[in-house]
Amino acid sequence: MMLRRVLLSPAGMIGLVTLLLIVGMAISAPYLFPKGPWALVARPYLWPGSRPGIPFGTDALGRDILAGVFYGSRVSLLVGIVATVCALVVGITVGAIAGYFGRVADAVLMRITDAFQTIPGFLFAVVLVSILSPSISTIIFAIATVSWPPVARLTRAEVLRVRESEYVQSCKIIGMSAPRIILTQVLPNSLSPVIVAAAVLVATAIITEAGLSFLGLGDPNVMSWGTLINIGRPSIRSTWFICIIPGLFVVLTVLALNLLGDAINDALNPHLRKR
Amino acid sequence: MDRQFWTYLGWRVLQSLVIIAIVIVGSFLLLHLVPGDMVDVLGGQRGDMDAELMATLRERYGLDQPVLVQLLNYVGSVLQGDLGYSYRNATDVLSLVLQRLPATILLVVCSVITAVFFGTMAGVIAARHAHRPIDVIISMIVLVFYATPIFLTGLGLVIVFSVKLKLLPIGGLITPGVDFSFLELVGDVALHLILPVFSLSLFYIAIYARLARASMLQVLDQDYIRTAYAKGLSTYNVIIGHALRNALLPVVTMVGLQIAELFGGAVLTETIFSLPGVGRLAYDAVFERDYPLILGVLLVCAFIIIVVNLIIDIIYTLLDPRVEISR
Amino acid sequence: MQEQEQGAALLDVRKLSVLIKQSSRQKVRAVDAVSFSVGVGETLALVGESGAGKSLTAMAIMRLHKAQSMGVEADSIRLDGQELSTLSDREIRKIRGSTMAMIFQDPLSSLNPVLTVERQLVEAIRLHNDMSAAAARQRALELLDMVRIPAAKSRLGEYSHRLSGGMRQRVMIAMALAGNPKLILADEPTTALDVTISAQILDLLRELQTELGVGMLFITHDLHAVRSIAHRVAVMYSGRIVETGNVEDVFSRPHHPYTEGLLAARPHGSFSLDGHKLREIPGTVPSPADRPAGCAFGPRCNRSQPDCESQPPSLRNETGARTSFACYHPLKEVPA
Amino acid sequence: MTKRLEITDLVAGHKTRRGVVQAVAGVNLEIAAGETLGLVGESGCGKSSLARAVIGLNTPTSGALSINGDPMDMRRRGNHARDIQMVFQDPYGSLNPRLTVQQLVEEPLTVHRTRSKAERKTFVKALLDRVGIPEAMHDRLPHQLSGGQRQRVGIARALSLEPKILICDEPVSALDVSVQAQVLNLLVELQREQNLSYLFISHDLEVVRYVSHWIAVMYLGRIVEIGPVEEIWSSPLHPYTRALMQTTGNDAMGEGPEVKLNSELPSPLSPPSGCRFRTRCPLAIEKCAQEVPDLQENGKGHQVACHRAKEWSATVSAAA
Repeated sequence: MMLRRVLLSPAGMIGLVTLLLIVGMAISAPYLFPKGPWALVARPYLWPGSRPGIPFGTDALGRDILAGVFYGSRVSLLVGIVATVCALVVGITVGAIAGYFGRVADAVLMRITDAFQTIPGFLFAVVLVSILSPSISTIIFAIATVSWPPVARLTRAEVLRVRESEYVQSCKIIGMSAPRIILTQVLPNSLSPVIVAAAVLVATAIITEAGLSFLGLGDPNVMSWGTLINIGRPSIRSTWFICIIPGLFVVLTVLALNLLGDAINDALNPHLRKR
Repeated sequence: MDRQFWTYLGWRVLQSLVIIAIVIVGSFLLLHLVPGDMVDVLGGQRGDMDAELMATLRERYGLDQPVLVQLLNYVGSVLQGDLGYSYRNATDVLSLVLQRLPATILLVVCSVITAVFFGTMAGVIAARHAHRPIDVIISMIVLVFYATPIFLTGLGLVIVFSVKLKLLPIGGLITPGVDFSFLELVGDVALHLILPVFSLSLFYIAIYARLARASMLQVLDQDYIRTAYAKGLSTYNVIIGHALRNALLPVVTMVGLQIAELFGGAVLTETIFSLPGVGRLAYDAVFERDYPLILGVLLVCAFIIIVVNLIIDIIYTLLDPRVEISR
Repeated sequence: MQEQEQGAALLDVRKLSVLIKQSSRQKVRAVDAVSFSVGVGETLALVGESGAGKSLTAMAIMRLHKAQSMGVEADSIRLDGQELSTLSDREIRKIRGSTMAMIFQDPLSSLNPVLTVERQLVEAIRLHNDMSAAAARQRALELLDMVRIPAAKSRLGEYSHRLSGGMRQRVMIAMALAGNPKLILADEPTTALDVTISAQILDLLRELQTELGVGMLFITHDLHAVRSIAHRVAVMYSGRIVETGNVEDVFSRPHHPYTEGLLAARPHGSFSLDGHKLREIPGTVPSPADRPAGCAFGPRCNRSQPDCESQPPSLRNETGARTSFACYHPLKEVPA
Repeated sequence: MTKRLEITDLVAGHKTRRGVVQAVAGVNLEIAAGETLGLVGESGCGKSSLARAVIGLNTPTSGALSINGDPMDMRRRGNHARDIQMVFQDPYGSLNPRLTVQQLVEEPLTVHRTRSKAERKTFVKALLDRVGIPEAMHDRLPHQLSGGQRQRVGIARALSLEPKILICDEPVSALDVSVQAQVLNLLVELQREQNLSYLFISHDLEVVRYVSHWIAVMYLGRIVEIGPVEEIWSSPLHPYTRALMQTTGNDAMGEGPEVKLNSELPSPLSPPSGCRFRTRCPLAIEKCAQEVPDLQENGKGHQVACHRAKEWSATVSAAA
């Protein structure tokens, strides 16, 4: 029923279809480009559209940008989804505990969350990746580390709201245990804004990964959109397409995720929209 | 400014101190995450250090002490303003950071102002004309801004305005080798800042526009707006006199939450536009494995952000008299 | 109070309807062709349960309804000799707050939380009077005195959240009086208040009305409030007026089964002592979208006949009856 | 004879930013089997805090509760879930929006693992049928019901554990008049059928009079007057009770002082010394500021806490 409402809105439809296309790219990459993204296919700096079969041109070493974009989608989606799942697990746990139990647990957990939020996230991610040396897993770890605090905050606020509701009080009165109340009453009723935030979180993670790779802190063994942009940067004055083409794929993916997030939000709060 | 305000302020300052303490301890732990200590790094770089010299150095810097003692030493020196020594740059970390700070603060402050101004304006206009063509157009533009990474905006702006149109300088903060009068200097810096500021703030313009639109729509639905109309006020006066201030409250909160992110974005912007700020400093330090310097930057940024958040909280209490009860 | 002289109608509403857009095609008549009038110095109470359309009626007169989702139709809305239904939005703005003013149900949410009492009062005063800021401040003090706020001067700098519920509603009333209105529309002004405070506000409104000679449209679901403040009453059910007349007549000898049921549904005695069950009205008020074709009350009415389903009865005045009612099978006059 | 519910010297408070509010300042009440005690008062008088303390949502500062003479363990309130239950004011907020009617009523039974699954289903069906929810609605979600139907579901949920005491916190004040009557009738019928005891909290005097056997009037955390329903209705003695009665247009009350209130409730953070009502009482004398009036018996179980009540008790009672 919710999926139908998401699909009924044009924004949600566009977002979902775009996202499915990008997932399709990620799945089909090894079949369409069996030689991988690092293979040299033509002379360097080949402009897009100048040779059939290499529609997006080549980079500084003569690698196929189209292949790079296809393989890059795998990295972006992987990092985005895994980092988000990690951030959600940590954030929801921290937020739920702080919100439901309050008092000391709340004070301690929220000050730690504050501390994380006062350190510039991207800078922190840069530092973490450089200390741990860049690889897919350290990048995921760094992104998850900087993105859980907002989830914790949001979850806490929602849990606080639901905790005070009369239906939760009524469950206390019938003698339900605290863990059961959290799992069956509080979380189901407080997670919908978190679900919406998750879509944005995936988008932010993709942007952060691209930013890290752009700075040369990507996993040197995998081709990501940020890696391509980093390769193109020195020649930005002449062959700017090497930066812009993968950049546009980042934008497209993030746009699709945001559209989907907005559509889910509207679908979850139909009454809010009517008013 | 009654007693309640001061109690509230005292409470917030206390909270901030706790946060600073957590950050300092956290950064110490982070430093210990680094494989090898700073003497190893130094030895690796110089290549000519023997074991005896390294041992002497360890003793001198207390690196042979138990971790807890090291932590206390670290906290003690941080509290005295000693953030360590950058061997790479042969200067102490604090003066290095302070020297680079003005450029970053200039960039961040200009970006916040730009983002809040254009963002709220777009949001309020969109809300005023909700579900009509203007709103749809604004919302679409905002969505694209929202989806574009800062470094891509930066590169795009450089390509269009510096490389192709040759309208604006490609990087740096001041045109080198020219003797400027004060006013000319201001103009020159402003010219250099246009692209960095817009590349950093475009994303935040989008955030504030979305937020301001949503919050304005919510405020316009409130009973006191109906009261204002019932008095006979015009729509313009209702929006400016009654709705705007209430609608700005979430924006103010958001600015506080995002100041940290802006500093993070400054790393990218300063790198792209070669601005001499702390972001660029941190970037260079990362590649030189100059960990005391990196942590120094993190600590100073965290400190500034905490202070800014405190100021924003005070502004908030001035904007919203209800804060004292809702907390 | 009944003897108070009723001048020419101050407000005269003819066939006012409010339509709510459900979707692009479908519109629902939330208020269906109501007609009534309020005399100078008179209070008419619009009484009914939630969803009856009382508030919408007042909003439509003030033209404060949400124009995007609602439409208003009326044969005529005359206020103090002026036809309102044909005025432009700009013209109606001049009348709002001056000739007619409104008081709302929840005084906390109806006052701007970030502005002081003074700012909000002075704004209302200067909007409709050519006054200096100092004079307006003086006038604001007078108004606060008029609504019996003690230590008025110290209240000027307060924010609404610092005031008690009763004080807030007094400030709202002062604001409504700022433009010297001839008609006050009071939308459930006592509902959010405690009983003893609500009694004070009712007293205040009654006294102000006598002092100032304003007309009042008083919207409520509280039958006590009606009895204590109104001269005449119009009972609404599902967007229509089903019975109207002097308060005494409607309350003591209702002819419409709904009025009678509503009065009987309120507890009067003690179950533990006499064991009398309350008279229930079965079912619930229909939403305007599924209002039955004939009499809207028909399906819940114990007197309904097949002819009630044909078309809605119109308000009529039967000889011998003291009230007007919209019913095909009214309750007959019971000899007192 | 032991009462079904006894509340002894109950004190309960809650913290706010500005200090601790003693919302319930030493209250003694008792309810017999099959009877209703109506608790009347305005918002801020502490009647909801009292209810929350009795049901266990708040831990009282001091005082004791006992059911059928057995003292209640204040820390293990879950043990008493089957003795005492609550009906909430807001039929919109008190039902989990994600559960169906059937699930909502069954939930307490699953928590306490009473009966087999099949038995539970039949029991729930019968219970819902008794409160007037037709079977077609058992699979609906709360937002698909009307306010009155939701309140019926709330009552069924409260009764599913077959408690003997029900706390009703403003159970009809969110409902329309015509629906109020339906719910009130249901409550009094259920009481007769199951010999239930109610603590019925409301600000509406006429509603309280209708359902109650006893009425207690509460002001700023204290009971100021208590007695059998007909006593309180026909001869209210406390000035505050008389002021409340006047708002209902009660013309049965005996001849006594006319009390018109002009001010509002003082801050519960710093309640007035002596009699807490004195700042609003037009009849207050010096003694009222100095001495706290205790509840004094006035015959027939009618008790009043007022220094001056004796001055008019004779005329008031004579007229009744």
